[in-house]
Order: sequence, then structure tokens, then C-alpha cells
Amino acid sequence: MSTVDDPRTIEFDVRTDEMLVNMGPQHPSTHGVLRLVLRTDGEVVSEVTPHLGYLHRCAEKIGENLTPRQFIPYTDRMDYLAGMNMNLGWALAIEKLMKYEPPEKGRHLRVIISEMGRIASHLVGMGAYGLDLGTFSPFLYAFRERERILDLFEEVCGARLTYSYITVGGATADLPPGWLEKCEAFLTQLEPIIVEYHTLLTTNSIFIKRTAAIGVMSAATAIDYGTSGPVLRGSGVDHDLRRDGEEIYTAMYDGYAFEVIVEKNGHYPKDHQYPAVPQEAILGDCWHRFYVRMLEVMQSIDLVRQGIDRYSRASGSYGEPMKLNQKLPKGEAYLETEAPRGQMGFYIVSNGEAIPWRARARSSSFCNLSVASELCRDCLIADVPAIVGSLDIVMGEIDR
Amino acid sequence: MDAIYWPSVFFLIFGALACGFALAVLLSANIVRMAFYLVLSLAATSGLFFLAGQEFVGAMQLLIYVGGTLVLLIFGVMLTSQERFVNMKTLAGDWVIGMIAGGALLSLLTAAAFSVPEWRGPERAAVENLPIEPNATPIGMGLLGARVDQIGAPADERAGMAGYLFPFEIVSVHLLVVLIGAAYLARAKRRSNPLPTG
Amino acid sequence: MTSSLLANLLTEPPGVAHYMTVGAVMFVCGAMCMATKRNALGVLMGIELVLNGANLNFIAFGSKYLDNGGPQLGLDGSLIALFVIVLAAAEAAVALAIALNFYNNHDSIDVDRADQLQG
Amino acid sequence: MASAINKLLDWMLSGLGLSVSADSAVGYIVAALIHITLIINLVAVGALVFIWLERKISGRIQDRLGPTRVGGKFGWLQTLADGLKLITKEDLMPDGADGFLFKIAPYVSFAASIAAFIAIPFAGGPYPWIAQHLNTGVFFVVAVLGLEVFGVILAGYSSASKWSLFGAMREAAQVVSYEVPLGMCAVVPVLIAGSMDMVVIGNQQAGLFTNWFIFHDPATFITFWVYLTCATASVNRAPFDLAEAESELVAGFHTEYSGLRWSFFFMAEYGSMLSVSILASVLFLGAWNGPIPVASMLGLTAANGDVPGYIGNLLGLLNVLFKGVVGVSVMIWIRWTLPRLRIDQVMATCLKYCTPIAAVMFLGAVVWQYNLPGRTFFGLLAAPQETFAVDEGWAALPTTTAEPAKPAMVERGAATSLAPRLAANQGRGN
Repeated sequence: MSTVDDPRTIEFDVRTDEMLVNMGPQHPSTHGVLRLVLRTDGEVVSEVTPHLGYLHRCAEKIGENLTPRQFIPYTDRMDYLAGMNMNLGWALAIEKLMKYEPPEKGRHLRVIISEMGRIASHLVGMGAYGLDLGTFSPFLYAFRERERILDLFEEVCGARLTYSYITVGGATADLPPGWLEKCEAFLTQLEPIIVEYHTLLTTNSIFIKRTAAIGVMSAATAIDYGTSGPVLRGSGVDHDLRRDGEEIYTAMYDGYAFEVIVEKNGHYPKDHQYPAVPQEAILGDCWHRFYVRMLEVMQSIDLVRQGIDRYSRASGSYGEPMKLNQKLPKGEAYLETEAPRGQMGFYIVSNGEAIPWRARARSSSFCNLSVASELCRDCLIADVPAIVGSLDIVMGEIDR
Repeated sequence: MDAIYWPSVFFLIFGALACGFALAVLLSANIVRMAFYLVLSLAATSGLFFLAGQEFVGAMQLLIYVGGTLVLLIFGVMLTSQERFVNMKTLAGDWVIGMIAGGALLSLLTAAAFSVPEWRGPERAAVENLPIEPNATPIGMGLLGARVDQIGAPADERAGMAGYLFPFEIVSVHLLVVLIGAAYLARAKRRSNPLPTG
Repeated sequence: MTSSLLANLLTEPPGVAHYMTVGAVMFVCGAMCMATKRNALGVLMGIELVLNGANLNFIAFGSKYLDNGGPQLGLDGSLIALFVIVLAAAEAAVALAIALNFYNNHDSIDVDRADQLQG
Repeated sequence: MASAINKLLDWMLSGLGLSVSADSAVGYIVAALIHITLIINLVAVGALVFIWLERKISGRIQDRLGPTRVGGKFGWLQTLADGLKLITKEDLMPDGADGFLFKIAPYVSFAASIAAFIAIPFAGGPYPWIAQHLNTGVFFVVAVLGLEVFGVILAGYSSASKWSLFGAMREAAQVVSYEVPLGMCAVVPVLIAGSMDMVVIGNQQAGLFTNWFIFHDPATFITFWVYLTCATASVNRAPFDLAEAESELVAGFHTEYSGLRWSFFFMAEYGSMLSVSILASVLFLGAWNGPIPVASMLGLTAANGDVPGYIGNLLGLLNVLFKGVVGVSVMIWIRWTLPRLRIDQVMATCLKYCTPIAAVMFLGAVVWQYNLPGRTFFGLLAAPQETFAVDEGWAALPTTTAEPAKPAMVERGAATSLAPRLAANQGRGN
């Protein structure tokens, strides 16, 4: 916040008094129960302070009282929009501790499921972002498509939100017969619809006005604050754990044709199919963060296709879930995976018993949100939802 | 009993509203309510304008005065509405002096108004069947310097009844100056001299 | 006189005098507002009332529905009224800017505190 | 109308041995009540229909069905059910609120919204259907529409909520700014018609749709779209709905309202939407004249007697209402498609785009009128049309300087009688 001694201070002849405004925890645009305390001077926001903890459910403590497989349902409730990816993160961390490698078929199954989860999550992110900017319809379009992914997930595991499907050692069940065809059919239908979303939002001039050059985050700031995922890549940092992560995670994507969605020399990979970057947009602004998400959906579609191809050619087992009360080897493990919202890390310490001695989660949204007060300095009130929305946070993951 | 003359009834209604809310402005201590009563009083005044056959001026009153000036005023009220300024009590002594002076002025003005017999109102028959004439065009022509209402008048009388083109121009320029001036006064300016360091 | 006037007013048209009375009430209320209110914006509202009270007279004298032979302003009445409205808008804008400046410099809109120019 | 009612009463009561004189007070009161009832019901029923329409249209836009059950088919009674629910809700008032202003604010908005309909004609011809035939109708409607902002400001201020205050501030700034281009847009058809009388403006657009003022010349065509933008902004609809921007200000100025008072704000909003739409139809889209003059082709004009004239007016009413509903539907469509602008962008749209464009279009219309008086754009393509333009004032101008004696306009009397105007214009065509 600028002080009075700062010579750049704008002095208003009409002095308006500073006002502290609570945006949230009950507010339509705070994605759950985030509370932002805004210090405003008229419409200009000078400071944003996020207050957390309204959704704290002691997930980590619970993790220290349950066996790893029992804890899987709790990971669903962290990032509840991408439960599959949370399951995967936890499962991989445990597997790293156990030095277990899932069979070929299970690996492709995980790619398919987690990339589908990424599509679902980004769809919600896109729709909710439209809602933050005052247009309601994209939200429902996004939910319409997400609904079909949930249908597919329901067929796989019987649940629509809290799946507990991917588990330590593989998955709870194999994909049902005929599922791959349905999935393929869905992807074929989704692709042209994404183009429609680009028309409705990405290239809409009001949308560009509201997002371009708003909340610009330099690559250095993004790295300083430890942001990750589309938020980081939206600032032009070429980093994606699916490529740059630990061996046990990148091995999952072994052999997949995959390019990190990040701007290089003014271009995104394969961006000729998509609307061009508008002139107003600056790298690292809300528009780029949104655009990266939209492109990642397309990339995930591609990855799912590759996964379907490989899965149907693979033979053998999809993996064997670990026993419910299997003893863990002594030691510790930390693994970060590329969840839709960024790097989701799980840390586990075991003293040789079935129940971990310490369980810890590193949430991507938490770090992503921390940059909000930096981005919202001296913006307008209307920009606060635009910026916070572009970070695409999920409070369940932040508070855990 | 004669049939009721409706314009008179409406005059009573609008007149009572205008006077009543003017009084309310005076008596209210809360600045926001004062502004609200002022809106109602001026709106009722525009009703009186309509009754007097001056539709254009009445609509003008609604558009500029009620819709523009008073919104501005309320804006000002909201900008300065700290707790201690919303309710500012008038001192009792001020009330007494004000009431005496105001009452004297009011009685003087009213007595003066009714002292001229011609002003007490026309005969009903004289005005009842007057045609409703458009008055926007004559006003517009008058502002441009052409007095449509003086067409039939003798030439020597007409000479004294000039149009309003010049005042119109002056007012236009005046408004422009005021706009710029108000914007200048209320603008956000950067401090020109940086504070001395150290 | 007054009682007969009011009784007549239901069946007889109002005259200039009636409009002048309404105008006088508004004028006096406005003048008293200016005199008694301590809030600068209250004073401003008083001015608006005064201007409107005066405007009513112009309208009344300009209207041919109210007059029965006295001096008449005709079109000039409505034209002057128009100018009053327009200038009142300008006056309000400037007065408001002054009031806001005053508020800014003195942290108050109490007109009684605007006494720094006193010798 | 009053005398007709009195005659009717006289006829009805004559059996009882009573008589009612033609200028009895009863007739006036009944006539006024009929007008009031019609207008209030238009706004109230209009709000019912438009809220249903909004839900239905938004539903269809969003791949939903919208209401389907209440009232049998299409959920057409859904709004009524909602209204009942709203009535039964608790009428809450925040602790720190200014009670009197908080309670009265919705009624101020609603009253302003209704008042605009006083001067709006629903059918034209020599016997227009209009509650109060004002010579300066357009001006009046534009002026009254601007008054709705008071209710909003009072609500925002008196709610003792910061969100409400933000909403009220935004609304005040926005509406006052947008009144300028809105008025300038409304002036363009007024300029062409030579009158601010909405009945006159409507009647001048009689005939084929090529006579509509939107097709009068390129300037009016552009003006119409500017008007649409400004009208959307001035009634506070998306993408200009900053005063109630739900993602930023919770619900803006009506955050603290509930129940019936809240629904009054809603009705005021829909009433204003309807009135700006009807104003648009009168100013630009031919008012009560359909694209093809079916009524006059069938002889349904007042010239052929009362009953045909009445039927013709009924058709005109349907035309006006249809155009109004179309206008409202367009606003609904826009709302469910576009994101919301930011306050500085809204002001920039007004001051940088709408106002200059409207000013230039005003000049354009002047140039067109000056060089091609009485000619429409389509008139240039086809055979020249009959000229309807009125310039009563200028016709009288030479007499002030040169020869006296012919008080052209004073004799013409009431503004509504078209015949003398037409006669006066016959000799004028270029």
C-alpha cells in the first residue's frame, strides 16, 4: 500500500474516505467461502487481504489417523472439482513411499481419468470465470459438458463428485466395457463446443476489455509467490510437472505426445486453431491465464485420446489396490503432481505402521491465492472478482 | 353549486405538495431527507408548471432540475455524509429569528400578491375554452431570436420584444465554463512538488 | 378574503396570486434554509428552493391561463424560467464543487466554520 | 372520454330517474381511474410477463427449459407464484437503516417507472390512445425515466450497507451520464418530425415500413443503435447493470431488500424496460404502424367511422405492444449473452462513443433534412414519397421581419391536427 510520503500518491481534491469492505465469506463471486477484506477508496481498491479457514476440516490430521487407502475419500474433498487428480496425487505419493510401480494398463487408465478430470475442472473454471465477469450462460454451458464427464465417471466408479477411484496401487476397478467408445464420442462432441466457448468468451470484446491487461503478473512474481499450474504458465513460465516433474509422475506420461501450454515468442503451441491473442492482452494478465486453461482443455482432449489408444492396446491388469491396512515401509516421501489448479503435493512420513505418522498436503490454490493481494493493488472493485476468478481457486483445497 | 374546475383542484394538490415539502426541507434536520423532500417539492413545482400550460418548462424542470441537479446534490450529500454531518441541529435562537423574519416576509409577499385584483384569477369562462397550444416551438424559436408570439403585434411594440439568441449563446458558453470549472475543482490532481526527502 | 378565495378555488381557476403564494412559501422556506442550516449542502438546497419560488412567478406571469388583464410576460416568462433552470444547474455544480473543496480542506461542511477570511 | 362516461352513466341511471350532466365530476374521476388502472396494470402485468419471458428466454439460451409447471403449460403462472412467495416473505430492514427512506425508496422507483407511461401513446391516428396527450411527450418521457434513479440512490443510501452504497453511487453516475446521449438520440427523430409530440411523431411514420424513422436516413439508422445502447444503460440492464452487479456488489442497491419491496424494484426495472422499448418504437420503428399498413388498406381508420377507427387503434395497440415486447426481449437476449462492463468502461462508452456519435448523427440528420427535406433513404431509391415533415416555426419566421399579418402557426391551433400541417407543407416540398 502506498504511503502518504510517497510522492506518487494521488491526491484527490474530493476526498473520499477509505472504507473497509468485506467481500465474502458470503459473496457470490468468492468461489465458496473466501473472505477478502478490501480497503477501498471509492471504487479503487488499495489493498486486498484474503482471510482463510472457513472450510478447514483438519484433513491432514485425519490423514494421520487413517490408513492411506482410507484417506483417499478425504483427498476427494480437497479440490472437489478435480477429485480424480487429488486421488492420483495421494496415491502416487504413497506409491513413491512404497516404491510401487503400477502396471502399463493402470498407467494409461490414470492418464485418461486424470486428464478427463482436468477437462471437467477447467470447464468449471471457465464457466465460473464467466460468472465472475457477469455473464451467466457460459457457466451453464460448462456445466452441461461437465455433466457428461461426470456421467462417464459415474459409470466408472459410481460417484459423481467424490470418486475415490484412483487409489494406491492402481484403481478400484477397471473401466467398464464400452466406456472408451463413450468417452471418445464425448471428446468428439466437446471439441467443436470449445470453439463456441472461444466465441462466447475468449474473443468477446467485453471479455477482453475486462481481462486484458488486468492483474498482470510477471514471471518473476509468479515464481516468487510459488504459483503453479495455469496461473504460472499464464505468466509465460515454461513449467509443467507432467514434463518436468519427478520420475514416478512423468513416467505416467511416458511416450505421450505432449507440449507444455505456454507462450513462446508470442505464440502458444498449435495456437493457429484458436483465436489469436488480442493486442490489448499482456503476458501474465487474466486473459492469458484464462486462455492457457482453454488450451489445456484441448490438450487434455488430445492426451485422453492417446490414452484411450494405448489403454485399449495394453494388456494385463490395471493394477492392484493396496490392502486397506497394509503396513507402510519406514521413511518419508513427498511428491507433487500437476493437478488442474497447479502443483498438488502430498508429504507422508511413516514409522512403519499402517497409519502414517505425518500426512501433509501442499495446495496449489493456496499459493495461487497468495498472489491476489499483489495483483489487486490499485485496481477497481470490479477487477477483484476478475483477478481472483482468473486464479481459479477452490477453497476446499486451500483450507483442507 | 358550480361544477368543480379540475385544474384548480390539481393546483391545490400540487401547490400543497410543493409548499408542504418545501416546509419539510426547512424543518428536517437530516440532510439526506432534506434532499429527498426537495426532490418532491421540485417535482410538484413542475406539476404546477404543467398546470400553467408550460409543458416544456415543466419537462425541463423534471429533466434538468430534478433529474440532473438534484442527483448531483445528493451525490454531494453522499460524498460528505459522515455521521456528524447528517444531522446538524439548528440552534434555537436561529429558529426564532428565522421564523420572525420568514413569517414577516411571507405575509408581506402574500399580501402583495393578493393586493392586485387582476392577479386573483381570471373568470372561468375566459380560460375554460382556451385552446391547448404547443409552446415548445415558440420557446425554441424565441431562443433562436424569432418571436413567434409577437407576429400580430404592432411593429413598434415588437421592437422591444427581442429574441433570446444572445442570452442563449451566453448561457451555452457559461455552462461550458462551469462544466470545465467544476471538473477542475473536483479533479484528482497529482502532487506537483515531491516531498523533501530526509 | 382568504376563506372566500379557497372556496372559490374549487370552482374558479387559480390566478397569478395563487401561484405567487406558492412561490412565496417556497421562497421563504428556501431563504430560511439558507439562514438557519449549518450544513453547506443544506444552504445549497435553500438556494434551489428560492430559485424555484422565483421561477414559479415567472411561469405564472407568462401563462395565459392564469391572467385576466394584468401585466403579462407571455413567452418571456417561460424563456426566463428556462434560463433560471439552466443557470441553477450551473450554480449547483459550482456550489457543490466549492462545498466539496471546503469539506476537503476543513474536514467539515459546517458553514459556521468558514470564517477564515474574517479580518 | 369523461363526457362519454358521463353519457353512459346518464343512460344507465336514467331508469332510476337520475341524470348526470356531461361535465360531471364522476366522469372525470372514472376516466382518470380507468387510465390509472390501465397503466398500473400494464406495468404490473407487464412485469409478470417479462419476468416469465426472461426466465423462459434465459432458460432456452442456456439449454434449460425454464419454468414448466405452474399454471399448466409453459409455466406461465410462475411469476405469480413467485410474487406470492415474495409477499409472504418477511420484510426485513437492516439495523442501521434510515427507516423512512428505506421503506419509501422502492415506491419512488416504481412511481417514476409508471409515470413515464402517462405520456406514452399506445395507438395513434386522430384519436390517439394516450393517458395524457402532451405536446412535449418525448421530452417528458425522457425526463421522467431519469427520475427512477432517485429510488435507487435512496435505497442505496438508506440501506446502511456498503454494497448498496457502491451500487447507488454507480447508478447515479451512470444514469446521469447516459441521459445526455439518450436525450440526443431522442432529439434526432424529433428533429425530423418537427415535433416532440409522440402522437405526431408516430403518425408521420404511417404507411410502409420504409417511412419508419429508422430508415429515414443513414444518420437515424445509426442513431437507433446508439439509442438502444443508451436505453439499455439507462434502465440498468446488462452489460451495464453495474448497480446490481451480483459478482461484485452482491446485489448492489437492493442487497438489503426482501419481499414485496424488492419486487417493486423489479417491477420498476421491467416497467422502464418496456417504456424505453415503446419509446424506441415510437421514435424509430413506426410506433403503431405495422410494416405494411394493413389497417388503412382495410379501411380501419377513424375517417370511416368510430368502429373501424377503434379496430384500427386496437391493431395499433397490438403493434406498439409487440414492438415493446420485442425490444424487451432483445434486452433479455443481450443480458444472457454478454459479460458485464466495468464502471470506467461504462463511462467511457458513454462519453467517448455514445455522446459523440449521437452528436454527429444529430448533425447528419440536420444535413440530410436541409439538403433533402422530406426525403427518406428509401425514397431516394424509389419514387419520392409524400413529405410529412412539419416546420411550423420556420414557416412563420419571415413574417417577423418582412410582411406581417399571417400568423401561420397560431391559427393552426392544436398540435395534433395533421391536416393543416399537411396543407401547409404541400407548397413547401423542394
